[in-house]
Amino acid sequence: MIRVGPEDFDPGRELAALEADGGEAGALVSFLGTVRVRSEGAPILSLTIEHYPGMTERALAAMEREATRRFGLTGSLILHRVGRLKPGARIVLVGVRAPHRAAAFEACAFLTDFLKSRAPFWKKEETPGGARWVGAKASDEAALARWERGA
Amino acid sequence: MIRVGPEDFDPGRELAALEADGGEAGALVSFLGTVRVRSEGAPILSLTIEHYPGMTERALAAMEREATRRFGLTGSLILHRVGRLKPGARIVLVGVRAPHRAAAFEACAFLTDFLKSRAPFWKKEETPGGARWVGAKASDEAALARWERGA
Amino acid sequence: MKILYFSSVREAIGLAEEEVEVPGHVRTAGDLARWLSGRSEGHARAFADLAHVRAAFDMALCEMDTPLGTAREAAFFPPMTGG
Amino acid sequence: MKILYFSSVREAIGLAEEEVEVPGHVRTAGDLARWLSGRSEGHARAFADLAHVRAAFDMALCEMDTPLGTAREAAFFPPMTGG
Repeated sequence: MIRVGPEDFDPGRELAALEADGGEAGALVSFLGTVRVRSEGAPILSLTIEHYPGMTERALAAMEREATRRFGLTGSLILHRVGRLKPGARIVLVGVRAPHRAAAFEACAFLTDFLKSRAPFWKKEETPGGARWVGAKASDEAALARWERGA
Repeated sequence: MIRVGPEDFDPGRELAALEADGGEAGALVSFLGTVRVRSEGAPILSLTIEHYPGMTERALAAMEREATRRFGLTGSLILHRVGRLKPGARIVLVGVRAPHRAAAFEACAFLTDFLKSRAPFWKKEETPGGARWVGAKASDEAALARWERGA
Repeated sequence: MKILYFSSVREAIGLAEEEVEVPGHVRTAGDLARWLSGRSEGHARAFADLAHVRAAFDMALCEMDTPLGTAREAAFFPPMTGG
Repeated sequence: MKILYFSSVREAIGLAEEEVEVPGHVRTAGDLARWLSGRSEGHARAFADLAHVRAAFDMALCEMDTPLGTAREAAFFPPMTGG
């Protein structure tokens, strides 16, 4: 299940729905990402997330299908907010169900890694020093390489 | 935070408390383990979890301290049920907060791996064919080796 | 052809989208970016270093040497930073 | 000394715990298990293969060659299966 929009979400409710719907799976792993409070020592005033409507949903749905196939998931969800968010606000929730814990951990990390640098979102951080687009990190590309080797 | 007992727990509420308490951390990863519905094709009627009171809490607290130190966690919880549980029932919830997602995923997997074979719990599965103690898996020992190499 | 810009590319160009008539010699995403860079100083700045620009045709990521083919929509943006 | 048994070890012995006077020649967890195995058929069965038995002294996991030291409580059980 994919959802992209400005609205906040309730992780407890979303994960409960995934748990209820997960059939015979014994493991549920989730990742919740929130807006950080500081960036390189400076307080963050806001984080604005821009996206490419239409392409975002397609990219996330493709990642979800790939994770389902590759890790044998019995259920999954990806929720991602866009727009202007405050420090501490929820940005993204990824949840996956699988029969065993190893597959569930792998699938959740896989989705989170692809979300970081293969879904059309861009983050702009506002601090007292001004606003700047968050740069892509080399470590995020490195994280993806692990999945390509294992493909 | 460690809790061991027969009572069920509400993962949404527990994770919300961890989220609220997590300070500046941007990532929360959780693992929920539930009783499977089948064991080698046979329906599971119940799963009974025995533990060593006192030692269990000590072992979990030591794992939590080690994960906090090793992965720089800003918050964590380990809840584990004991007693007789039905198929689909919740067994264990592990939740961790860390500044970045990689550390949070690692710490949650670390705790889950140690829980499996270094905390004094034993599972007995009841199927129509009778009851049997669940055997330790070689794959669970192998999972631990990864953390010892990296120590 | 419809061209979309996002994030710092959008800000450099000062447009979120525009409709253009693409000449026949433009065969790839990279050709398109180089051709678009002639449209204004902002375009030139946005496309000055294509190593830092990503492209999509019809909402699918592509490489700078991917042929236009039958694409009806192209988008240019910096490396993505989701999650 | 207080001895606790769990899971299949408890079932084989038919006791969850017992209090024993440990003789001086028992120096390690393994010695203790071998000495306990003389107490009944169930004990003998439970400790027949020490490769499948785990031990703890005073609620801390130990090896079969760990010395008793000042331990006041010992526990024996099969490999753990939590999570």
